[in-house]
Amino acid sequence: MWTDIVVSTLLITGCLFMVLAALGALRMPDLPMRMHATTKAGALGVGLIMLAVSLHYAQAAVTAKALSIILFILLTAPVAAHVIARAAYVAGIPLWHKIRFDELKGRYDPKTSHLKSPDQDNH
Amino acid sequence: MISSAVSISYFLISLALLIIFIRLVLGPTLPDRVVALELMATLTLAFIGIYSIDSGKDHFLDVGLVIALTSFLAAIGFARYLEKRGSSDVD
Amino acid sequence: MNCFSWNLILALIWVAISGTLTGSNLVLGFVVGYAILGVALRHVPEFARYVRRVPKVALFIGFFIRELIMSNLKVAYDVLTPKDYMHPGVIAVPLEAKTDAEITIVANLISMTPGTLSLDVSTDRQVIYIHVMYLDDRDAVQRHIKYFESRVLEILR
Amino acid sequence: MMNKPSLILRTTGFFLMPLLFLFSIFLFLRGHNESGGGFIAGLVASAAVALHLFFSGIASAKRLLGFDPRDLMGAGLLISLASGFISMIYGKALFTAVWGTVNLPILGKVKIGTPLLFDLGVYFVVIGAVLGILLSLAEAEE
Amino acid sequence: MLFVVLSGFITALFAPALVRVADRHAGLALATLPASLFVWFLTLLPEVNQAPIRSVHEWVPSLGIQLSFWLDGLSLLMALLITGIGTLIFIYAGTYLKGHQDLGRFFVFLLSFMAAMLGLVLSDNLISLFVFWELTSITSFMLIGFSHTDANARRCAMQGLYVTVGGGLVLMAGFIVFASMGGSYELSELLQDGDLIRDHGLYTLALLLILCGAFTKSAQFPFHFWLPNAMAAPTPVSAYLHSATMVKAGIYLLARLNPGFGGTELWTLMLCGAGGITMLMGIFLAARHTGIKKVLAYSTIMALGTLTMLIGIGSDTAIIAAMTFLLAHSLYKGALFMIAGIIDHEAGSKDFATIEGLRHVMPLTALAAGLAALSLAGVFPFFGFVAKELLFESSLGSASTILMSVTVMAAILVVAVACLVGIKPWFGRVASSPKAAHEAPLGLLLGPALLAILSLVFGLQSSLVSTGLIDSAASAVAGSALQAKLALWHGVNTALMISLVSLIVGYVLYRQLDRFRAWTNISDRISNYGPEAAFDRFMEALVQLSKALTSFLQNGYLRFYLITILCTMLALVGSVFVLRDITVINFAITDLLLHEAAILLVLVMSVATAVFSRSRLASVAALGAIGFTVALLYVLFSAPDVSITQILVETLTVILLVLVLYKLPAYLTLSPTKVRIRDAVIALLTGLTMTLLILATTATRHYDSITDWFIEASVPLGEGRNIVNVILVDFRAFDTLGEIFVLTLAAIGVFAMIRFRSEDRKA
Amino acid sequence: MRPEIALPILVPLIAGALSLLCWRSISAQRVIGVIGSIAMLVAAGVLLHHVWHDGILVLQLGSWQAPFGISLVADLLAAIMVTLTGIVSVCTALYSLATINRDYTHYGYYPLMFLLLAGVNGAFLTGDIFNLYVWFEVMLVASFALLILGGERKQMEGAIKYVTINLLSSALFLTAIGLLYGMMGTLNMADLGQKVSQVEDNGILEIVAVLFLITFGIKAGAFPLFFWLPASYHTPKVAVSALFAGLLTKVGVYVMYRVFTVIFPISSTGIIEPLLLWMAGATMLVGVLGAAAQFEFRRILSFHIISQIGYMIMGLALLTPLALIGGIFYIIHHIIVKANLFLISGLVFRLKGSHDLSQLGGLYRSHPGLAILFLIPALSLAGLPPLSGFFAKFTIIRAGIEVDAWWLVGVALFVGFLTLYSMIKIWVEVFWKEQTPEAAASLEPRPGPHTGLMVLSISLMAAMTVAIGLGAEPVYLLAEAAALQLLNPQAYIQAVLGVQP
Amino acid sequence: MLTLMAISIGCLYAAATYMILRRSIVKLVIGLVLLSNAANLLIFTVAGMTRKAPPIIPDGMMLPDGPVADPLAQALILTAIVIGFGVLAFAVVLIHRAYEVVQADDMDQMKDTDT
Ligand code: NA
Ligand code: NA
Repeated sequence: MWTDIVVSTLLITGCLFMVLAALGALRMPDLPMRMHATTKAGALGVGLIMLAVSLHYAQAAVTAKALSIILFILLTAPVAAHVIARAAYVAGIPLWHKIRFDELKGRYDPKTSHLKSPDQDNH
Repeated sequence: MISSAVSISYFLISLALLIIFIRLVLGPTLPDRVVALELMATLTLAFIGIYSIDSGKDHFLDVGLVIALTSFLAAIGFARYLEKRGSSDVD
Repeated sequence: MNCFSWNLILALIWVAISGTLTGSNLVLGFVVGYAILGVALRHVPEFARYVRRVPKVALFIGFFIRELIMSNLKVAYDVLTPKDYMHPGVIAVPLEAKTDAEITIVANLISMTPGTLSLDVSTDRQVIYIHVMYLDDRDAVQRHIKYFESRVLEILR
Repeated sequence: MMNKPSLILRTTGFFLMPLLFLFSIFLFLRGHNESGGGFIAGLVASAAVALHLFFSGIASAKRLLGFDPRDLMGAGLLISLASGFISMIYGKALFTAVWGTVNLPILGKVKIGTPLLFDLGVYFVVIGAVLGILLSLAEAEE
Repeated sequence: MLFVVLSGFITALFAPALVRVADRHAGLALATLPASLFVWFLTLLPEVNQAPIRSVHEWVPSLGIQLSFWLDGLSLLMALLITGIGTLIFIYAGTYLKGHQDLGRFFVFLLSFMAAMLGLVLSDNLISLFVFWELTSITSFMLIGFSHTDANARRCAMQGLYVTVGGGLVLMAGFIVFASMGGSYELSELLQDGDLIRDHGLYTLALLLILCGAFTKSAQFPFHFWLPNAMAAPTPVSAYLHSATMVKAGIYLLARLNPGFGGTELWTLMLCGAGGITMLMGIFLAARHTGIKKVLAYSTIMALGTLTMLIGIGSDTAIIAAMTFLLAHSLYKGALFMIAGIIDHEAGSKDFATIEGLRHVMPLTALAAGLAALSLAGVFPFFGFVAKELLFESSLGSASTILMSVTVMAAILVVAVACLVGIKPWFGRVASSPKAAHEAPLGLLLGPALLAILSLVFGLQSSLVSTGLIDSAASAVAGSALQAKLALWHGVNTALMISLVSLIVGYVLYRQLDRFRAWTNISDRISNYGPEAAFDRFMEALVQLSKALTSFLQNGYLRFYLITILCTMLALVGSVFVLRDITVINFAITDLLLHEAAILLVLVMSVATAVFSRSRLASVAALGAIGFTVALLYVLFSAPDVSITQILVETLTVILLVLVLYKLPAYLTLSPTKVRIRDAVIALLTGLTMTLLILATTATRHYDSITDWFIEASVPLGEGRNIVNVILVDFRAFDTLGEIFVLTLAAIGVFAMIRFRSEDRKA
Repeated sequence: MRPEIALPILVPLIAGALSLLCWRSISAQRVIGVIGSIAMLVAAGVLLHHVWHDGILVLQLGSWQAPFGISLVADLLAAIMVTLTGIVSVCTALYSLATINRDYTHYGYYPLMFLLLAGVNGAFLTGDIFNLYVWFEVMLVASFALLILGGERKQMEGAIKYVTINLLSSALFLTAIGLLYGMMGTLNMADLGQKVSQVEDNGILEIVAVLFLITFGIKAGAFPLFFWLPASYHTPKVAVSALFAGLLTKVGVYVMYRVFTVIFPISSTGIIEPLLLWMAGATMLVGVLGAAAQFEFRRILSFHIISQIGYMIMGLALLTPLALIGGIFYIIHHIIVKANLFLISGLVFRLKGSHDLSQLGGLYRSHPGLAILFLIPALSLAGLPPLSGFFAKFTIIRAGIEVDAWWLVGVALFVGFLTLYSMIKIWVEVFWKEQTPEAAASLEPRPGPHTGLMVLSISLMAAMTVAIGLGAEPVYLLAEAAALQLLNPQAYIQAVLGVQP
Repeated sequence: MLTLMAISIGCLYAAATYMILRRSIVKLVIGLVLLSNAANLLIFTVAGMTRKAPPIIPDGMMLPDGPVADPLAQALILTAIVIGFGVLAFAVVLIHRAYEVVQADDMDQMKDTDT
């Protein structure tokens, strides 16, 4: 009974995070902010659902699979996010017009793909 | 109890799927679509999680494992495209 | 990592002598092995550090999950309410992490917490460029990230 | 162009790639009883090399592979074909499965048979073919 | 007899070598073959007069095709002509083409022709007859085009081939119908009961088809035009093929079939009609021409028409007349052609305008020409006279005024033509011919001289040929025993009177030939719309039609091809739907689950995005979305392995597309709206068809699937619990084997496409 | 337990895999090329011999009883087709030694060739409809790759059309298989045949039959589905064209013969028969008119493939024993003749450096032997006696006359006439005509090694053409026996399923 | 469900058809992807759709516990997917090469071989 409640809660919470991720992706004004929403909320949502799965089954094999899925998501999601965000930035896709700082601006040389740190600005 | 939770979950995930699909269509730029696609993969994963509770068959988690491990490759591919192509064709 | 391998070997031996290969038994073996290491080899500096690090990992995981949930909620609020609260920006944060592995783990963990997203590391590995969603106070954000990084490095080193 | 792939991608990739390979072998071995098998495993292994290709370039991917995809394809094809002929030794029709049990040191009694050999051939061919395609394309890109 | 026929083909194989060895005497050496065959046939004469000789060799018995030969009077007459004139032609050709670089080839084809011709006249089997028939067309083609570097020769050769082979194809159909009427392919069996054939429902069809073949081969109107053009061949060929032998193949066939097909109204009408027109038109055109070979060619057409007409009349006299005329014509026309060749060879001209007075320089040739021309004109006591008398008698006997008047007109014109060839080149002043003319060497002279002399000898002593040869040939044609009483002098009768008048009028006409040509030049304009022009237009139109049709169909537009295929599919499937009145009954949506519907909705919308997006990367991303939704469907309906494969493949596909696409330009809207609407309609119809098919199919499950067996056998027999995988690697491993080869092939293909070129670039 | 049934598939598969493994060594691949194709021919010959003596042979692969496993079935028609494949492959392999250079070999010519052949033989021998799809794809992808080998622009253009149309055909085929499986629950052709014959109201089955007809019509190059063929067949290496011309379309025809006798006997499916008749007539006519419009050696030949396919379909459509015999005879004749004509075009190209008739000329004078070698298949194609084509055409036309299919007979005769027209056009332009001085100056011969081998393979095939003509009886008997087997699908079904149906 | 599935598959076929009729070779390839998906789904649907019953037999059992989805159809689809992938990979590289030699993404500029 308790397991069922926990499982249900985890499931629904996870799904709510997924909806949140989707809404975020829809509503946020520029790419990085959409990614803030999707990457993390998505990962969290799936994590919760997988926890629900492992609790529901309460079998080692299933738990191993569910935890592996969580692990894999945690491993791959940030890389994917990073790679897309970097590529989008490099490709010159504009950021939101209300952006506060852009300390990366002008420090990337697409020809050599060299990225300067602020210290190197003088040379 | 579980079954109603599952039903609600199905509903929510379907909702999320429809919402993110709008982003996929709207874009406006390629990375936006890729982000949407990535989330779709995650939603598929969530679907599979719910379904394996719903069906009582854990075989479907294998599908989830594969999605979890490989879906980011498409994103990397798209990113590679973006870096090669530059801003000339990003929508 | 050597010490971790030792611990793992102990766990496997535990499984072998108890004759049941299940996940929980393996976990049990790991815990027993950890206890043995903590008691028996506490004078070996390497093992001592290992023994101290494991609980830190556990603590960090707790910290990370809390961070994950809190900032997710923050974003959630922003997403769900019509008004925009975010003040995004890209900032350069000096890196303490030196090796590839360290930098990557730090960067990925930063990416995994809502509100921050690692864009890239400068070629000279001095700074990491991060896209931040709530950049009300640049220095506060940078301090927070530095604190986050130090906790990660604490475990790694 | 993408002379230096991002440090983050490279480092994570280096970690993920063996994981993918491991996963691939796992899928291959259990394929006869659970989801998996030669195709799926082969595709995952190719995905691993594709990942390597993305984070460290063709030259490195080729070095990682250590052999020409054509060799792998040829070997896989021959293995699959050979598995079909084994039954001939036992006087059975072509491609008749021959099963036997072997005692392996750790795993104990393990059933092996020509279908598994066949699946191994499939595994190799899928890796060889997908990599052949990907590497050629990547090469054309440069 | 098989050997007799084959000997020509076999010798042909060695002809080039022989020419190389024997050089100038090759013709003579090769002539020994027809000569000995001639003698052999001659010795068979008495035997054939007793009963026809038959010999059978199996070839394709299952199809009723055998090499069966039938030597009766008719075949023997033809065989003697073929070998006899053949002998002379070989000798003649050896000299005529002496030193020609292609002499070896020439003899190859000439020998092959002779063998084919022999086979044709000896065949009892319809199909073997047809085989030889076509072989004569081909060898004739090769010989007409002997001067193949000359565009006109090529054109003429092609024309001759198209007409004769075209007719031959129809003839084949006719033969098949004929055989189906009588249940056999053997002429000797088929012709045993003529009434059976004449009363058969397929008689008309068979007759018309066969006549088409015979008329084309024998240059009957309206197929006559190829024959004068065939004169592009070297003269020995014209003399042999296009005058003495091959063109008579059609006549031979008519004569041969007379016992079975002859005697009906249709037969008489067709043969007399075509023959009469051909006769008159042939000789009319002969008189109008000034080229010596053209004149002879048109007079040959006249002779062929005459023969056809005679067979058409079909009375005993007519048949005897036909056989006599056949022989007579072969003799004098063979001679005249060879003489024309001599004139060309020695004087270097073929035009009557530039040759005159040659009797001074080549008296022997002139003499031979005179004799042959007299026979042609039908002057007493030449063999031609005998034939002409019989011709008049036959056409009088037919009691048809039209035939009679046509015959008389033709006879008058023949005289004029005979004068043209017998007088014009030889008398008068010696004209300055392009070459300094000399008397012909013996090799050239022998043939015409001998034939001319025979024309006289057979006239004087017609019993030499009448009994044994002509009467037995005529009997074979009539199908009953006939006695040919050939005589020079029948007393003064109508025929003789007509003959006399025609001679006089004909000579007068010869004197006025130029004026005659002027009067009749209106016919030139008519001939512009004649059969030849029609044929040329037809061929031209055919090529134009081909070009138009092909550039319409094979127009290079892929989408046109696809639309055609799709529309064909839609039309056919749709018509079955309608014809078989298929009503779709499976329309259950009660078991619908919301999330499944949502997935399908996303699937459909992703598809729409993939199609309508203006950005190709968006399309690719939509493909990814399709991949995930489809994979989800596979999961929801219990196919985990398929789902995994789908995801992996989709991921790799996206990677591939992305790797490739960055080089390609952005989408452009290339098609106008109208086109897009048309395509959309086709697409929607295709989709609708598939939807209906699925619904219809699932509503009509006839049998349970064999799949239960796999489920039960998987563990005990397949040693595996993942049934899908057990099927893949064991139960249906052969599919999988093919599949990995497909992957290999794709990889090799990709590899080759990319690398092959890149090494080119390096080079 | 009759491995010889599988050998015509397995031998080229093994040879293909081996030559792929030997990609580094050109000479090893060539050796495998020759030995492999000879071995394949031998295997095929043995199979034909056995089938002739023992009747229909069946191999249940993996010992799984039909309809559960995959059955390989060798009836006479299949054995004949496999043998013809062997013959064509040996001749092309010899020819390839002379014309396929290092680069082509290095980039997979031999593996592709062998796998193409394996696909072809697989399609001939399989008794399973889905397995047929698989071998179709093997054949198809091998042909894709062979088509682009060389990488010229026209190859790419041709290949795009070829690939797209053939993939459409594959998709339709797969669709049809899916629908059929859904209704009948089985994939084994014998099992399908047995079950289909017991279905009363088979309206939807008829639609499936129509889909099959369209699929195979595309493969066979029938009207109005042939467009991929003239778009591409003149673009690859001549040896490849010859392989394609000889074999690929015939696979489509063969499968029509198979499916429309075993699974959907024409007589029992109302719409198929008239469709086939119209298809036959239109294919003959459109193909031959297409050829008449062309002035390029290989394009003419390509269009003639289409028109000749019409005759073969006519043999099936008339469906009398004689018609089927004629159709089979036609296939036998045509495979050899058409492959040979393409090989000859390659030799002409080597000598003169062009495929364009207007540029060519003078070969009768300079190469009389080649002229004869051309005339034999050319006249045979036109159906002139006593060559192989005559008997083929004669049998079919006779069959048509016997069932009063007059318009079709008329078309067949007319098409025969136009075929002659095209062949004579080539003859006149390439051999008789003198080359124009401009053409002679602008073209260069493409000298290469081993021209003797090219002549050898051409001569071998020409000799076969003559032999089939002069020795038509045994070939006829073979075709007759094959046709009788086709007309008695019950025997096929019984052989495969092993039960009295 | 079947009806909706059939309609969706119809949409896939329609979209595929529409795409292969376009002049752009990229669209052509996308059409081919859709086409192979459509055919696979069709087999899947027509063979009968079963929820929650993958054709995998539990460990230690001889038969699955209850009816399962049609494994044969799944095996066929698997084969078809992989073949489709091979073919598609080829087609993708083909358009890439075609674009390189023709320098256009327009089928209308690729009609010279025929005429
Ligand atoms: Na963050
Ligand atoms: Na599998």
